[in-house]
Amino acid sequence: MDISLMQIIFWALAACAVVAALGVVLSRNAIYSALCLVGTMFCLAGLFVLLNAQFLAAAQVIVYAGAVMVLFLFAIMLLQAGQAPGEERFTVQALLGWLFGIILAVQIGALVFVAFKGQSAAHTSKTGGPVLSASQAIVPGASATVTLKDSYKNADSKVKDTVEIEFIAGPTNEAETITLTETGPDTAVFAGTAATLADALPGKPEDGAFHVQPGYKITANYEDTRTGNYRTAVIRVRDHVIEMPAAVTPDADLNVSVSSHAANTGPAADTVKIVVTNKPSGEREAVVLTETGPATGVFTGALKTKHGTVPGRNNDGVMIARGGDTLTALYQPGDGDKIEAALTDGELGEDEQIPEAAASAEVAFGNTESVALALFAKYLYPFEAIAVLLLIAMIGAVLIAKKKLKKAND
Amino acid sequence: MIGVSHYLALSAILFSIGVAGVLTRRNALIIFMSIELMLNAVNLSFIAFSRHLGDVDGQVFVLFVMAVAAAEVAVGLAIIISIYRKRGTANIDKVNIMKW
Amino acid sequence: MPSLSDIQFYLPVSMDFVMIIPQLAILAFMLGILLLDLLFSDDETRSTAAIAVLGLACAGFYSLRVLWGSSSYAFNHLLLIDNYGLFFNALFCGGAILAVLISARYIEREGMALGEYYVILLGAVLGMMIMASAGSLITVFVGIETLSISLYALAGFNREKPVSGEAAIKYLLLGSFATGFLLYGIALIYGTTGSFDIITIGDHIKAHGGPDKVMLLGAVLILIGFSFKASLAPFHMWAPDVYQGAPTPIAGFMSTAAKAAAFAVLFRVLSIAMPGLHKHWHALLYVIAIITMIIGNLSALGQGNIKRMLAYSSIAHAGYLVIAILAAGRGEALGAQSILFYLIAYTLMNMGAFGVLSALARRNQNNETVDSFAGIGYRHPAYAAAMTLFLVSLAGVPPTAGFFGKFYIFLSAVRADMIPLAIIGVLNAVVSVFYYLRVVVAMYMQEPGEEIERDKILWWPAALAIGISAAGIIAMGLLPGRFINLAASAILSGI
Amino acid sequence: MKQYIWLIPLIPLLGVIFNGLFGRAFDKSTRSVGGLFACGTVLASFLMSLKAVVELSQMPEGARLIVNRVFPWIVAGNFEVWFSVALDPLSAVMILVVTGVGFLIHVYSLGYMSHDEGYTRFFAYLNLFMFSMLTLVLADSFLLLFVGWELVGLCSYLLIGFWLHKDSAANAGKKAFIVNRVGDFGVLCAMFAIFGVFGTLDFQKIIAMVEHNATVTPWFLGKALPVLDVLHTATPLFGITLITVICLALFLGATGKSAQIPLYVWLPDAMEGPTPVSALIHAATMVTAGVYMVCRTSVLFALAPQALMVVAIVGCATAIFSATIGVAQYDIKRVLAYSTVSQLGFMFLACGVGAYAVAVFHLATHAFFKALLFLGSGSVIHGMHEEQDMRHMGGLAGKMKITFATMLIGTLAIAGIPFFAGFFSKDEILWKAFSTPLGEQFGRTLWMVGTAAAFLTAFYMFRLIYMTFSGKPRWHEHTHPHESPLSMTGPLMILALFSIIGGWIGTPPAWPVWQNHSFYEWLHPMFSQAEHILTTMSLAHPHHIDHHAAHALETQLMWGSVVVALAGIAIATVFYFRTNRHEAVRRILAPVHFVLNRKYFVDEIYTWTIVEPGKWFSSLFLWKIADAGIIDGFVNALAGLTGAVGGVVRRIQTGVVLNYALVFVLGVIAILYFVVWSGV
Repeated sequence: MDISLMQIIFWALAACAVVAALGVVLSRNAIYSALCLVGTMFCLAGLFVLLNAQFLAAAQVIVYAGAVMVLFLFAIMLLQAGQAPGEERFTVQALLGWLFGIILAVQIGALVFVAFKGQSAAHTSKTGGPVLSASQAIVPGASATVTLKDSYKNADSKVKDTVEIEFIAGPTNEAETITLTETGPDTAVFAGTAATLADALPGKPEDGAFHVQPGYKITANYEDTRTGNYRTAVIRVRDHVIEMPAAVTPDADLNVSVSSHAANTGPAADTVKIVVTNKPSGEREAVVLTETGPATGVFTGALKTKHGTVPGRNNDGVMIARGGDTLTALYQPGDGDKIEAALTDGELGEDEQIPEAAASAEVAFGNTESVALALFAKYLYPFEAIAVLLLIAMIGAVLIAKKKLKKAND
Repeated sequence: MIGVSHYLALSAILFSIGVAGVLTRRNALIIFMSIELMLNAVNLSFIAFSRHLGDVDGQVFVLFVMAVAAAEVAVGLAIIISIYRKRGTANIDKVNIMKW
Repeated sequence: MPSLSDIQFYLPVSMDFVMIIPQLAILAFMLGILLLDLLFSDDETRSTAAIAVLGLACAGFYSLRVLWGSSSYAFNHLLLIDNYGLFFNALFCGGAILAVLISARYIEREGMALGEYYVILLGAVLGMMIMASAGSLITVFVGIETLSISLYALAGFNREKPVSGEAAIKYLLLGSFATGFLLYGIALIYGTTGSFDIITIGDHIKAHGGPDKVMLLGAVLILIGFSFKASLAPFHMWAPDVYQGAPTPIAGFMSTAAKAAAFAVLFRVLSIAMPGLHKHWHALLYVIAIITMIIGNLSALGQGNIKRMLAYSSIAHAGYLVIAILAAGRGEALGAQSILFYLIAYTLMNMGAFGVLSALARRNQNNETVDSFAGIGYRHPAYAAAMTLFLVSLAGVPPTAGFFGKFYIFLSAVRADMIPLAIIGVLNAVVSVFYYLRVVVAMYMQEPGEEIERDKILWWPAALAIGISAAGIIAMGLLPGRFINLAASAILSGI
Repeated sequence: MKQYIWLIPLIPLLGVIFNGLFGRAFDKSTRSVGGLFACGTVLASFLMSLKAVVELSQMPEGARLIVNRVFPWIVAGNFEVWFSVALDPLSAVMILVVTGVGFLIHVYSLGYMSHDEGYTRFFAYLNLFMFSMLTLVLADSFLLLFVGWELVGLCSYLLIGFWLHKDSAANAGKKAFIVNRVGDFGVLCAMFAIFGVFGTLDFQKIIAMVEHNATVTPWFLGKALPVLDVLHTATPLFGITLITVICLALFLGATGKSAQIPLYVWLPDAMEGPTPVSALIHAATMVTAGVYMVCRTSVLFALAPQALMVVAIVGCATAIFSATIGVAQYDIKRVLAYSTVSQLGFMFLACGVGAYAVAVFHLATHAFFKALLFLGSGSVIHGMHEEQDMRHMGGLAGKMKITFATMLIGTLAIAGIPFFAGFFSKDEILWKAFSTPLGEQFGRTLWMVGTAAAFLTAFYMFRLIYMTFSGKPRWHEHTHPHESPLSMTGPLMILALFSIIGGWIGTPPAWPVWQNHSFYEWLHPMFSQAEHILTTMSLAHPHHIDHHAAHALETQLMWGSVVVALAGIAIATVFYFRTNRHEAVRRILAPVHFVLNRKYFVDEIYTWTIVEPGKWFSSLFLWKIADAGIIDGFVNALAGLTGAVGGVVRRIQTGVVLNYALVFVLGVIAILYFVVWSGV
């Protein structure tokens, strides 16, 4: 659809909606109000289509404009309430009402308008725009992985492009430029590493590695050249770092690794113990991680997971989990310092979105099928609850509107 | 370009018109319609956000809002009718036996 | 995007249904009563009441005994099944049982004996249960609306009485108005955090660091929606009129169980979804608590109608509860526990007081007034004694449940370093004595004016409910430790 | 017995249950069962108290403490309060007085209330009161004390308003309840503050923490400090130290319960209740709860000399103030009521100068003679068919011999005549005031005012005796005064006995013969710590009188106060003793009419220059303006103000739902402005 045409349609529908809404509120006659409301709802249905919500547009027309408004019109006819007396009087209440309405419109409208200014109505954050990510945390001396997805930087689809990003370590303000290289000729995904040295000295800028100690922070601000917005990546330097994959599928092993120089107590391969918790079910499993070699300071281990819905017993070696669960690993070194695997929680069952799929999703979004899938699978429970609610409303409405109650039991 | 903010601002304006309607009108039925207007405005916000986030949950919520609004209208109209039978008016400022 | 293959991860499994057995029980009994009511003769509502009590007892028992200790979720995080929610399930069932017992003869006397009354009452309980266990703003909304629509219908149930219809229309108009604001808030929170799930929202807000203004706007609008349900000033205006006009047992039910539901969801949402906005909602609720207590108590002072006086007092009590929420928000464990403790106590004493009112006050005879209670102490000593106990407990005189409720709340406020709030609370409690005492004085120390006909005094089911409430209040006064421990175990596993 | 202290308060509760449940089942002939049952429970309680106190006395002197931890009561995190009762020498004195005097009053009520409609209800309330009062005095923590405190308030309210057909009774009940709530506010605040500092509400723990200057970490400091530093350095209000604030808050509660300025107004009105209630609650037991609490927390008060001075000044002012009012009253019970307020003022005076043991001693002796006086007045009222105005009495001495004799003993006791109980305690209070460690000039002033109050006491009490019992009968024609039954006179006689001998267990050091300090020795461990703190303080401002000189001085002062008391009696005799005889004399002896007339002239000058202005002043200013106008007015104005504000607030509720929506949106706009727009 042509952009300018879409703009014209939007402004037309919006103007109609506002005029009709004012008609609802200002009409002396209730029947005109009702008809104006129908008009508003039609305009809104049109806007829903613009927003790719075709199913809801249909529902809006059928449920609201059709059923509900007919109910209103019946009520108006029944009560002969078309022209109710007393409306003409000008009152302080009416004056304040309009005043408050305008204040509210400014308060809310200005806020949301400014906050979302310039952001496309279409879904952007996953499919478009650059995404900068980096290892959440590292131990001093380790290297952090930095990745960037930015299709705009894929200047030449034939070769692996490179991007340079400046990182600054705090609190020493040591700056290093890290070069990211495209993973393939046309992937638009760039990867690189930031090396560190466990060193208290403030390092020189651009010497290839950060001199860091636990507690330091390495940050980068990457400008999206199209919008002028910044993406920020932060790498924290810690005594201990615990890592876990972002997602695993059911029945697969959950690999966990801990980097910690402090736990490397002897020349032989040491072990550390961590606890993995299934946040919703509450099941806990202790996992023993073994050092990958003498004095490496890196410990790895795996936890068996099994698909199931009933929470399993604690510490039986197998984590019972299902799609949507969140697993948290907790490593508690002897000095009482807690480290949570903050953003390394895994989502079971859902594979990572492949960027290419986004295009087809855009088409499918908002259609009847996707709404129905959400409604009947994820939101089955409130759907049923709404059915009960409608039943109660029906009983209540019938009882109250019935002509006469039984004679009082006097 | 028509961005999400346009939809949101429109939603805020419609919502406020609905609020003003509730505050200024005396006819119970029109007040009800104004409330429907408010709910519709909120629905617009939901759908705009849903589109903005690329998440269909917002649309599901709109369906629930519609169902609930219908239920409220049913009960509300029943009550208005019952009051009209008793007092012969649908003017809400006449319904003030209980005060202070 | 969800695809057909994703469905298996979202479809409910049997465990999901086990977790909501209390709700299913309520639903089953609801439908059962609806069907049985067709079989029974027109006047037969007593057996319906008995069935309703049975259903509520089953649901309450199952929550408190069988599911107790669960820490799980059901239906894709839409429900959080933990002791917190189960505690409230039991509290709602208890409150509803009292309401049903009081209603059993009341609706006959008032000429509105229909089986559907209990169906809708159970529907309200279902809505409350959904609210208390809600793990997502969607379930919060669905629960609140199920409760609200049931209450609109119940408030207007006595169509023959003009005040009943007036109560219903006022409640409905303002209720759906407030729903509009609540929904707007949910929309804005959804837009800024991308989720309805309260845990995800909480994580998102925390990760976001400084709040963005739209998010704050959304949170504030949601709080306003909840404040309406909890009748916090300045969103309290509906409460006096609705309580006064609604059938008396329903007014009691609304002011206790429904209010408990509002606080259940308010506290859960605040502590899970909004700790990142603590600074803002703390300041907001601080002011709201003060205004609510002062407006509630001052307005109650001049009331001649006991029902209306209790309505205003219930606003004031909501203010005390907000103090506890504020203390809990500052990490004071006792604050959270005292919310639950106070809600049990308040449910017992207010249901009891409304029970006595239902039992003694005949409709359309203007004998809900303080003056009409003159000399009741002699003609109905048992009811008068019970009423005295309830009022004394509401006023917070030891050693009743009400005293310990206030004691825990003010203590938690002091511990959370909110001395001014504690002092304002105590002063308000002192003021409240004036109006509670007026009823006691009237009952025992005033000569009755003209004899008011009280021929149809409700007897045993209502008296049973009043007795249960009175016994509960005394038990809580003598053994508050037991109840605060119960509250503690409900909080520990939950939030 | 040591494990069963907790039974002492519980036994009267049985009576409550018995009379509460079955009271209505009795008819006129059988209902004395309920009364006897009530008496029985109190007697049992008394005997158990006696046994417990004997056991307590057999323990070594420093270790006299029996604690019963009954069950854990409130447990909330690290905050734990047990339902526990403790018997120590102080509470031992209290339970003996409460159960002993209480039992006699129960017996008395058998006769006094025998014709009343609410006979069993009355005994249920009385028993409930016994339960509450015993809980109060046996409480081991502030919390349980507060429960008892509130319960006695409730009982007092129920009993004042017992005769609900009287409007004045209902209003008096309400007044008492509300005034007491103001005091309770103080106690609650003090409790929260104490908990905040000490982290506990247990008396023993608090005292131990003060003694060892334990380290505490109050929330408002966030760091650990010795408790005394916290108490003396923190200044929560207008630069006043924390300990002073706590003590003043506690004392506010005490002024409410013990009817001191400014919260005494309820007590005279409380005389609307049946006379045994006045005797039990408003003279002998409940009103002493404030004194008891101050003694119980003596250690805290000793740490706050400014608060102690306030206590002394308020006590002293109350003593003289209410004594002057008592002079102008005609209602026999009102005279006694003001006298009670005045005597309680003496007790607080003693507390304020650090003489806690003397305060408790006066509390005990006062319980005997004031109960006696009230019961005696009840007997008079009973015999006069509910007449309370002394102007309609007179000449009853012959008709009611036992009542007269016993009341005379009580009057001699309260007037401070040597050999009677009141003399020993009151004299010691005046001496302690004179020699207070709080300052020489301060002590002199207190002593002078106190002595003036003692003089007035003697005057108005003998005025009461003369107006009631002497002279010509002034009663209405169809009144036939008669002596009361044995159930009423019996307790009178027992109390009269105690009013005579009760003082001999604690003679002042200056008393020439039969020295006996056993009462002070018994209480010594309770107050030694507080006294130690006060003496070390007085060393800082030395005004130390050497022992021998002090002894001599005390003897002089003692004789001085005897003279003052006799002077009061003498003046009362001049003005009230058989004054009507002058008229008879004048008619018979016409020749000396002129002389007599002159004499009358002197009388009249005296009357118009001293007595009438005094009366006018006291009745018009003190009673009408200060009492009824200012203080009552303040209470009423407060109630009226809140009511008026409430009236305005409630007008917002117009009944029109649109206005409600308007307020709703106004709230939304305000909140959005403050939280979203101006915040962040």
